[in-house]
Formats: sequence, structure tokens, C-alpha cells
Amino acid sequence: MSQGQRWKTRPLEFWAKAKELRADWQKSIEKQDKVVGQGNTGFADWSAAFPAITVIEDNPAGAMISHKNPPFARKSRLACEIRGWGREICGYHNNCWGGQFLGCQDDGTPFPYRRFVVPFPCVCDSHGKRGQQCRDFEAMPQWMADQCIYFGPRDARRDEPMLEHKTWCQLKVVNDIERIFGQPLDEEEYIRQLDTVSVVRAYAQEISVLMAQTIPTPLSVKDLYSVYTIGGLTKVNPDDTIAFWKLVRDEVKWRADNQIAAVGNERFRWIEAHPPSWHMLKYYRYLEKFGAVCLGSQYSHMMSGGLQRREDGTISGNWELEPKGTAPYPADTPLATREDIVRYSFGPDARYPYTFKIDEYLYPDKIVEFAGMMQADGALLGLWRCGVGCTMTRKEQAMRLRDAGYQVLLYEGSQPGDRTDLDEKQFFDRLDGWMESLGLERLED
Amino acid sequence: MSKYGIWPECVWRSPEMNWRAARRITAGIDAGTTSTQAAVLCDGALFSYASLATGVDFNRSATLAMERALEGTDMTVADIHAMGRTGWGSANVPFPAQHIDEVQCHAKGGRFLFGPEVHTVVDLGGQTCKAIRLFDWDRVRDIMMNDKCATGMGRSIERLCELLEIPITEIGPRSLEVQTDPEPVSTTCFAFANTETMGLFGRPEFRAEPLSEAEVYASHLFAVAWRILGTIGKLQPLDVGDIQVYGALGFTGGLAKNPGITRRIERELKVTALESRYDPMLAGAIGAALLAG
Amino acid sequence: MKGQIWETRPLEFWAKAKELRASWQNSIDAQKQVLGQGNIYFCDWQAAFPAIRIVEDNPNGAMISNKSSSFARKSRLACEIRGWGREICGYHNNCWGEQFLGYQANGEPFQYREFVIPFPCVCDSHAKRGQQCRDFAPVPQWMDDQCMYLGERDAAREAPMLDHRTYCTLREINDLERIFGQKFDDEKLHKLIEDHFLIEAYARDISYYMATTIPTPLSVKDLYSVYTIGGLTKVDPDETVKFWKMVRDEVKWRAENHIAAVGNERFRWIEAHPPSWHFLKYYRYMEKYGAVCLGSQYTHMEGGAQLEKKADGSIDRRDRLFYPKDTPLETREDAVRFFKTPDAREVKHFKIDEYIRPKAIQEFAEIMQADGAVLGLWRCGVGCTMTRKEQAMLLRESGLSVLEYEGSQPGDRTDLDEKRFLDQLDAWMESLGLRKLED
Amino acid sequence: MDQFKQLVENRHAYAQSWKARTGGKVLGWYEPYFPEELAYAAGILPVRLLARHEPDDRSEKWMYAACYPARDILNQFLKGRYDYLDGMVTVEGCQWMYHAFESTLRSRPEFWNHYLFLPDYTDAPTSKTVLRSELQVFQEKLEAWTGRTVTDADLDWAIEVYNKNRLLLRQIYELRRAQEPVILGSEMMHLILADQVMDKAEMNEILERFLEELEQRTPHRDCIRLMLIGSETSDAALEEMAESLGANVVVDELDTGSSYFWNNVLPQKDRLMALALRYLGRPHNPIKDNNWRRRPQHIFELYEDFSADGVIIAKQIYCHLHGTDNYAVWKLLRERNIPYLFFERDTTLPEEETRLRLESFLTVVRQGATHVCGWHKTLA
Repeated sequence: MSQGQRWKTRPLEFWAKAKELRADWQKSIEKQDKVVGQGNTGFADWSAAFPAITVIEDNPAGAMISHKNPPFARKSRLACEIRGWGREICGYHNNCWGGQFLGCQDDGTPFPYRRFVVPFPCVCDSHGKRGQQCRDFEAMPQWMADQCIYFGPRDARRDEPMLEHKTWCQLKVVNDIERIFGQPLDEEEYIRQLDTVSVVRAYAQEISVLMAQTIPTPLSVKDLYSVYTIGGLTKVNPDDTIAFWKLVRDEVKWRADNQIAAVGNERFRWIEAHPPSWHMLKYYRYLEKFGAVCLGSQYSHMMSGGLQRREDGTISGNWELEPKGTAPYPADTPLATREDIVRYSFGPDARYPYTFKIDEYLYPDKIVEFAGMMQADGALLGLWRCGVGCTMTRKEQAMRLRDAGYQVLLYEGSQPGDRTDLDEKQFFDRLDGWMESLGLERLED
Repeated sequence: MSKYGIWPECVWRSPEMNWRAARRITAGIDAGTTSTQAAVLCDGALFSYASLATGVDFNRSATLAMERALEGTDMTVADIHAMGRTGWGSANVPFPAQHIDEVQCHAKGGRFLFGPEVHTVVDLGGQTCKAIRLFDWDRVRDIMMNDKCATGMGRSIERLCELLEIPITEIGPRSLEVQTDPEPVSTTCFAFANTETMGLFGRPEFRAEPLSEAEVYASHLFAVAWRILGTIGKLQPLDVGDIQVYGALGFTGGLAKNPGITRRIERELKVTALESRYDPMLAGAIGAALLAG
Repeated sequence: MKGQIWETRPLEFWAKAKELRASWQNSIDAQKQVLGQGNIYFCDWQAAFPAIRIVEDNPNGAMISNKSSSFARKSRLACEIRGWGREICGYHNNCWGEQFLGYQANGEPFQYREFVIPFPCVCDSHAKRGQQCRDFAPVPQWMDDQCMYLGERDAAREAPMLDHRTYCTLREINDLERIFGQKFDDEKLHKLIEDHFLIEAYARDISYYMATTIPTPLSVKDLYSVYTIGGLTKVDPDETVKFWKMVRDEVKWRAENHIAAVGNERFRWIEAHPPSWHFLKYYRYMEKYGAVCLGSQYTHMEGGAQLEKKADGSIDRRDRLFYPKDTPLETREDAVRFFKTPDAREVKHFKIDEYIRPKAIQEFAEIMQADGAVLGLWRCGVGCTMTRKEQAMLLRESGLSVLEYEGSQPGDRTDLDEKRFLDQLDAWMESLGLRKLED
Repeated sequence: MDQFKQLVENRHAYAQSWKARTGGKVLGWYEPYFPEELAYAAGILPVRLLARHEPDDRSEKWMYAACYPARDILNQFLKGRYDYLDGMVTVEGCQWMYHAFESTLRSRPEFWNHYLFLPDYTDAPTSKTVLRSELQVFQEKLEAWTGRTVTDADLDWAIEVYNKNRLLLRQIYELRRAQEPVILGSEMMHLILADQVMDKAEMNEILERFLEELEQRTPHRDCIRLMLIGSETSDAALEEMAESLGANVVVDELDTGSSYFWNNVLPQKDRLMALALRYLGRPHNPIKDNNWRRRPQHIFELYEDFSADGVIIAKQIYCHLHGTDNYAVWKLLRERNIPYLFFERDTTLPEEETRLRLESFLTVVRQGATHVCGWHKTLA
């Protein structure tokens, strides 16, 4: 037991499996027998319903490059800049697409040029324009879609034309891929992907709720980061995904029931607003020396689909509660035609999928509610110079948290995938200052 | 009706198949401009077929073709569950059949004749040349047809054989007896091409001795093959490089039986076309039968 | 030679002409020069750049048709399958099929063009020439116009047109300097302008002697080895001037000493446009009847429509519009305006003459003292076919015997049935009472 | 038969009755870049010369290997069908049309005529001044011919009438965007053709009444949506055939179609320069689309805007201009994976030959058209 340790800790069992699945995803995108496309298929991976189509999102690739290979990330960002991409463009984008201009990936292998572009609909403009890198580089099949938005509670009348629009765009994508690449869409597999998402979401919700309600938290954010993309941003075989999330849920539940803490000396719980700097994850451990554990952000809990507090104070998934969330279509909805499947995948709420970003967009004080649910004591918010979606409303959120009595520390940097403008020495001095201002000194182990 | 320009009419019946045991019997009629075919299929297998020259009346030719296909079996038209019709004279087919367009029939028929690995089916018909690019699951990806006029098609070879008094079955093999192909005739417009070909027999002005008979046939058929290459090449050409064929190639239609044209196209494309057990003229009728109902 | 009436001698300039033509072909080197597509017509301003080389596709297309029919066929097919219509000019399909195939007739890789300057002409096929490179790859490109109006010269109407054409040429030269970083030598341009007018003068003399002398010292097949030197096929400017002077002198001497191009000349005939480049042997075939061809306004391109019948019936140089010789040329714009001459329509070019004055062919037949005409009706190549049938009617009105034959285009051998064409020629000659003088 | 088809077929009678009514002159024009406003301001009725479908028995002597519209227009002149015209004018454009113009002049020298130069290079600053000067010359010639001066007021009135006409045409044309349009391709094409052979003021009234009539119409059922591009046409035979096969031409990029009225004259103090800028800035046809390519991009924008499913390229045989542009258009359609059917038209539209091609093409398109397969609107 380290100094100041109050609870038992145990190494995580699902850790090895998480690494293995992540490696599987990496291998799957390098296999050449598939037609590789750029874009986001949403939580349900409809591209798996085609015999040989793969859709790769550039976010995880960009984050990985920033984490593993800063020199290549620098070269890649320069390659984008000299060709006109602005320095205020999201780091993931510059890290990943510089390789397209350089012709190679960070490990020296040839760049996997994309052959089509599917949309990446999101309130974040950077996502909205994502795919432009391949489209402007050379002519290829490309499609668009929209993240529909309106303010206030759900309004079925406004949802109806938006749902038609989203269904039309998605149907055009799958029909055109069939026509152009001549691969028949397997509608059974599409349905299976949708079922996988609903099962995984349930598990992820339980994990998030356990992290929120249990003191000490069975899982800290650095453990959650090795889990949260499996089946989301990094798609692997559906059965493995369900089995893995069940494995994680069971372990977290057992740890919560047995008061096994992620951080033995937990005495200060803090949250974030957005992903950290992927090249500098070590600051989580640094704060743990002060007994300060991070519960993550709405971003890191993305697989749970967002949390909400019931009247009785308990916490549940976003759409269980009217009026803000709307339950997806019931599981036994008949799916006769391809259009039914696509409508089922979107659910009745045009603003779905309810990712954290939309919450921020529509409910600026959502972060205060999140801090409350996580029983947090403070928040550490990054102010990113580029990556518009990661920075919008950040200062406003800091003001609202301070009004609600939370201790908030702001620090500046470029973007989670871009290490420029982040003075690490200065950042750690700030952390020391913050901890000391809260009367927490370092618990040397 | 002249005897040189017509493919020999044929009738065939599967010796071992008992049609009564079949759960589903379909038939297809391809009433083309130059020839008419009827094919009967039992549960997707070819039971019998007949092929004859179209002559003047589509109606009569279609009826005759179906009668010959059913000749010698006790099957009647009433036993057929579903029937498809296609081709230029499809509207004149006197049976209760569903009209299906030619490209779908030749695509489906081509996959029946050459198997699923065929990706480019080229129909060398009496008046139109259709190049069809397929995907694995007989989804038609792209079609190209000769721009407008029937130059270089079955009808013109038919007239040529009558003029040169050589059976249509022999002009192809005879034209392959040359070492190298001579300069092709300057046009494939069959009115001018035929007179130019006749002229090649005369005493040449700027050549030591006149062309041999084989060289004259080669000169004409080489020009026809080159014209068809234009249609095949338009199926999604590359930016740079020679003509490329997508996947395996299969010829259907009357001219597919003329090696003088098919061998020359294969030589230029550097591929060998797939062969089929059945007569390539049947592709349209078989496709109509498979797609019927 | 049977039926020979005049003395004949081999042409001395023949070897030099072959040498210059070969040097044009070999001098196109993509490694050392920046290759462009287009036509700079007569004043060879490209020579004022250190390493800019503008290659016109007409001579290249005609050469391919003449040398290798099988390659020309492959090249035309490569264009057709990518969408180029079958009614597109043969030179174009022969030359630009190489671009799609990626290799030339001799097997070497295709020399891709790096920029496109315009090919202004009334012929739409020329006006849209260069589109092959532009649509294939985004290369720097410029445009210009063949300005046109009908009727007599109208100075007021020509002023904005002259500004337009000067602007376009100036912009080309300035942009080439900016993009490829090669300094344009303005002094050399003045020299090139003088060479240009000298060559025109020599060419006009040659046309004059061919027209006014019976028997003609030069037939069209000899003129074809000369007429593009310095025009469509540009070689070293000084050599070009020396060569044209040599040819003029030899033709002058032959005219004065009655040395005939064709010993048994007894029937002079003209054409309207270039022949089928793969079938030039029909000139010798006609010479068996003592019928010599004087060419067309096209073949006298350099001299061009620069002869006319004066009031007193004599044939002499046509008075044309020039800025005075001693005009001061301070700026580059002055030089460009000077060599473009104050004539916005450039009536000296045969195609423009035809466009404005359909009767031009009657005048040409009269000047050349022709007895008949053989006019090709080309299925593709709009500029070579426009007004052709109308010209046949006009020639018949002025008493000439006219034969029309059909084909695709001078650079495309499809649709020309050679056997049938020779039969037509035989019948035509016999209808004029001429029989072969078998030697 | 729809009213506009009748107007097109009786265009000769209409022009003659207009002359009787107004006593004005009728001017026939060949090329789509002809600045009609100038003639209209001088009290003249500009009429587009459209071809019919007859063998070129009389013009065959004059022209060889020319496209059918040029041959046919000359044929009609030689047969006296256009005797009621007072004059003819053409603009620098396709050589076949110039050939028809020039040969007609040789056979009918008594016609008043004018040749107006419009640069092929439309983008240069000097192109504007050249065209303005040509418009000036044309105006002076018109004034000499009609004996009345064309004042600024006349020009403003003419520009206003023509802009209103283009606005009305565009309002009707936009109705074709609807998933279930109230107006089919054939009727729209007849409407645009009728517009080009009638007095614009009278046509504006007809179009206003027609707009009200369209509001009461029940929309046609959703079906395959096609785009038609290629050489100019003078009838709607192809659109009618597509409709008989269960498709509908929803948008076109033809010189006789949308390109005729797509952009307006932006009035400015210098009226002639306003006209020059309009005609140099209109959607280009191949002879004027020489500098950086605009046509392929314009075609793609229309295709996407009107959510078409496939493209038909109907090129006239011997049309060397569309033959030259084909490469760039096919290349764009291939890059964007847009299915297209290419074939050549001639004097007449061979019924069976074209039906066969169109039917096969529609079957291929129907498989991939999202709005057709798997969309909640039930489809025939």
C-alpha cells in the first residue's frame, strides 16, 4: 500500500484483451484485399455489411501518430501546411493526411490511399469538412450527410424532414457503393451491427454509472481510454466487441462491489471537458501522486451515449428520460426493407446520435450536471488553439463550473493531436500550484 | 432466301432430362433482326432450343422457333410456367410473354453460357453490338452500344457472304489462313465495304500481285473486328495505355461463331475469350427464360 | 519519258529539304526544351526564348498517316474509345492518340506537352486544338481569336480586334517568361520578323513562277517537301531563309530555261486542300496522263493568296497591308503589333480568303492557268470540307472540269477506297480525251 | 398535343401573322450567341432558325458532311419555307452553321444579312471591347436598315422584356426539381423552343397564364430522372421517348434548352457593354468553351442540383464541337461515377434503334437510383 493509500487496488484483467483488439483494428486497415474508404460509419458499422469495404476514421489514426511518433507528426503537419492547410486545422487531420502528401505512413509503409469518402457528420466543422483531404487530392466517389441540429426540446415536426434527409443520404451511400464497387449489401449483417451497438451501449452505460456513483472509482480515465474506442471509432468483429465490453462491465462491477479502487489514494475527483494531449498522458499519473483521480469527460464516456440524472438522483442513459432523450425504436421493430434498417439505425430523434458534442452545443451547462453526476471536486479544461470542436464554449464552461463551486484549472495547447504550444514544464508547475491551492500535497510513495 | 449468308438452322433437345419432373419450366424467345432463337429451361437447366433465320415476319419466325424447340417432346406451350421475350421484334412475339430488354438478357445469358467469372459480355448481333460490363453477382455495371449505324454487324457479313458466294461458316476460318493481316478495307459501312472488298480481287495498281482470297476475307473481317474494338474499349477506358478488358471476356450473338472476327479481337486485347458448350446465339433467349416471370 | 515535250532535271534543293525536315523531327527534345502545343503561324517568336519549343500537331499527324497506317489506326481508336468523335480531324486523332497510348509511332515514350498556346483559325478543329492536352492534364494554356467579319476592310471594326490579338500574344509571351522563367530576347524578335517577311517574299516568287510559266518548273509533290519549312515545321531561322532563297533561285532558273517539273505536261489541275497523306502516289499516277498538279491555296500557304490578276490581265503580287518598314519598335507591344500587321483578319491566310471570298478558288484556278480540279470531300475535318461542294459549282461555272472524291480526311485513310478513286481518275481523264502515255 | 408543341410547329404561320399585324421586319438567326435584345429594340422580331426532319434533298448539292441542323436549315431556305424572312444574321460560332448562312446568301442574295464576330476566347478583357464594338456596328446597320434610331429607352425596354422572359422561363424550369414534377421534359422543351420563335412580350403573357395553370396541375408520379446533353435539338422526340419508357428528362444543358435563358442582362449605363457581358458570360457551348473548361463543371452542377440519375449524351453526327468536348465530359462523368448513354443522332430519330438503347440504359440506371429502389415513395 503506497503512502496515503486508503483502498485496495488490482491490475486490470481486460487490459491485455483491449491491446489485442486495438492491434486487430490496426491490422485490418492494412490488409489490401478491401476497398478502403475515409469517413465515419457512425456507431453501427454498416461497412461490415459489404463483402470487401473498409471505412477508416482518421481521428484514431491521427491520435495514434501524435502519441507514438512526434517527429513524423511534425513532418506530416508541415506537409499539410505547405500545401495550404491552415495551422488552425485539427491535429488529427494534419497528422493523418500529411502522410497522403508524403506518400508514406509513420512506420515507413506506403500510404493507404482512400478510394471513396463517406461523410463524417458532426457539429464540429472539422468533422463536417473531413474527407476533403482525399477528395481534393484526386477524383473519387464521395457522399455527404448532415448532423441535424435545432434548439430546445425534441420537436417531432422539425425532426420529420431531417430524418428523411438523413435516411436519403445514407441510402444513397449504400446504394451507390453497391453500384460503383459492385459489392452486394448484406442486410442481415447490417441489422447485426445495429444490435451490437445497443448491447455495447448498455454495458458502457453501466460502466459509466459505476464510475460516477462509486467512491473510490473502480476505473480511472486512463484505463477507460484503452476501452472507449473499441466498436466505436476503431471497429472490430461485433462478437469480440460485445464479449469484450461484457468482460469490462463485469470486472468494473466486481471492483465497485468490492471497493477495489483505480487509484488507491483517491481523495480528489476531477473531470475534463475533452480528450487530453495524446502525447502527454503521463499527467494523469502525475496528479495521482496527489491522490487526484480523473473521471474523464463526456468525450471519454461517448460509448454510453451520455448520462442524465433522474428525479430521484440516480443516474441513467440519455434517452431513457423524456423529453430530452428519446428511446430508440424498440428492439423488435420489423425491418422488412433496406430503408427500414436505415431508419431504425437513426431512431426517431433527428439529433441522434447523441454524442457529447451535441450536448455541449445545446446545453452549455451540461458540464456542471456531468461534474455533479461524477461527484467531482474540480475540473481541468484544455484551451486548444486549433480544432474548433474541442475548444468551442470551453471558457464559458469554466465560468459555469466555478459558479457551481468547482475548482477549475485552464491550460493552453494546440490540440489533443498536436503538441505545439503546450509547454510541458509550465503545465506541470501549474498542476503543482493548483494542487497546493487545494491543500493537497504530493503523497510520495 | 440465299444459302450463303445464313447460319445453319439448328434444333437441340437434352437427351436425358425428363421435363415432367421439373418444378418450374420457363422459356425465352429472342426475336432478332437477323435470326430468332427459342430456348426452354427446366429448373434453370437448358432442356431444348431452336434457332432459325428471322426472314420477313417476326410473328411467324417466333412461332416456328417455339414449335421446333418443343418438336419431338410432348411438352406444349401451356406447360410453360413463364415466358420472356426480347430482341428487335419482341413486340411481335405471339405468346403471353414478359418483355425484357436485351442487355439484361445477354448479361444473364452470358453468365449462363460462360459461368460466373465472365465480366465482359459482348453481343455481336445482327444490327447492334452491345458491350456489357458485369460484376460478380450479375449486376450490370456499364453498357456501350455501337454509336448508331449497323456498320460491321451480322447483316453486313451476311450480305458479304452472298456477294462472295462463300458460306458464312467458312469465311471466318478461311480469313485466318493468312500470316499477317493486310491493310483493312477503308470502311465497314457494308454498302461501300462490300464493293471495296470486291475491288480487292481486281488487278492492283501499286502492288506486285493481287491479294489471295484469304487475304481479301482477312482485310474485310479485320476492319469489322477493329470497329467492334471501339465499342468494347469505351467500357471505362484507362487514362493511358492500350485497350483493357475487365475480367474474363465472352462473345454472344451470331458473329461470335465467326473466328475471323473473335480471334482478331482477342489478339488485339491480348486475352482469350471464354468458350461455351452451347451456341452463343442463344444467350438472349436463355437470358429471357431465366429472367421471365 | 513517252510524250515528253520539255526537258526535266532533278531538283537540287531536294536533299537540303529532306535534311531540314529530319532536323525538325530530331530537334524536338523534351529533356532540353519545354514542349508546348499550338501554332505560332509565321513569325517564329518561339526562337526568341532560350528553350521553349512549340510543336504543331498537324505535321506530326500527317507524318504518322503517311508512314504507319497500323499505328495511325491504333491511335485513332485510342481517341475514339475516350470520347473523341469520329468526325474529328485525322491529324488530331493520329497525334493525340499517342498521348493516350503513352508511346509514339517509333515506340519511344510520348513527349507530353507542358503548355498550350492557341491555334487560331476559322477552322473549328484548329480553334479547339490544344484541348487534348488541357483536358488530359491541367497545363498552362492561353487563347486567341481568328477575328472575322465579311465584306471589305473596315478599319473602325478592326481596331478593337487588333488590340484583342495583340493582348493575347503579349499575354502568352509574358506568361511564358513568368511561368517557365526564360527571358524573352526582344532584339532577336526584330530579326525574326524580318526573316518572316523575307520568307514570304521568296515563297510568293515561287508561287508566281509556278503560276505564270508553262510548263510549271515545280509540281505540287516537290512543293510539299518545301512548304512547311519555317511555317508548320520550324527549324533554325537563318537556315530557313537561306533555304527558301535557294529554292526561289532554282525555280527562277528552271522557269527561265523551261525546265519542266513534268516532261509531258499537257493538263494543269489544282486541288482545294491537302491530299490524303498516305496516298501521295496518285500525283505520279496522274502524271502518266501528262496531268500535273499545281497544288492548292493550302500548298502555297507561305505565298498563299498573295497573287492576283491585275486590271491589265497580268498576274502579279497582291498589294497587302503592312506597317511601314522603318516603324520604330521600342516596346515588345510595338514588335507584336508590327508582325501581326494592321490586317486583323490576316486575309493572306488561304483559309480566311476562302471564308470571306468563296470565289477565291475561281481566281486561284485562273492564276494557276488550270484546266481542271480534283476536290476531296472529307467526312471529318470540318475546315477541309466547308464550302467544298460550293467551290466545285463555282469552278464548273468558270469552265473547269471538276472531279470530286470522298474520304475521311487527309490524315485518316478510312472511307477512301483507293481502287475506286483510281478508277474515277481514269474515267475523268478519258472523259477529257486524255489517255495514259505508257512509257 | 400540348400548346407549345403547336406553337413550334406553326412558327412560320405565326411569324407571317406577326408581320401582318405589326408591319415589322422578321430576322432569322442561327447561333445562340446572337444578341436578340438589340434587334428587338429596333422593332424587329428575332426568330431562331430551327430544323425539321426531312431528307436534305436540295441542300445535298451544297454541303457535304455537315451536321443535320445546318443542312436542314439550308434545305428549308432553298425550298422557300423562309421566304417571309426579311433578313438573316449569324454570329461567329460553329462552321457548319456559318456554311449554311453563307450558302443561303449565295442562293438568296436579296436577303438583308449581317455577320457579327464574337470571340471564341470569351474571358479576355479585350474580348469585351471587341464584342461591344461589333454590337455598335450591328446597331448602326440595323438603324440604316429600319430607318429608325435605337435609343437607350428602346434598349432598356428590350432588356427588361427579355429579362422578364428569362425569369419566367427559369421559374417554370425550377418546377422540374420536384421529386414529382408538374411539368415533364417534353413539354418544357417545346416551351423553350416556342419561346425562341415568338415575340417575347406576347410569350411573357402566355408564360404567366401557364404558371397559374401549373399550380392546379396534379404532379406526375416519381420516376427515373434523366439529364440530356449534347448537340442542339429542334424537337422533343427524345424526351417523349424517355417518357414512354417510364423516365423523365428533368434537366438539360442544350443550346436550344436551358443554356438559352440561364443568365440575365445586368443593366448598366453602357447598354451595349451590358449585352456584351451577358452573352460572353452565358453557359458556354463547345465552340466558346476553350479556355479553362466550364462546361463539364456546369453539367455536373445541374446534374446534382436537379438530382438526376443518369445522363444521355445525344450528339449530332458530324458535330465536331461536341465530338471534341466529349472527352472532358466523359472524363468528368466517369470520375463522378455517373451512368451515361452516348449515341449519335441524325436527320431523324430512329425509333426502334433509340428505344432499344434507352430501355437498356434505364434498366441499368434503375438498379442504382436511390430515390427509386428503397425509398418510401411507392413507384410504378
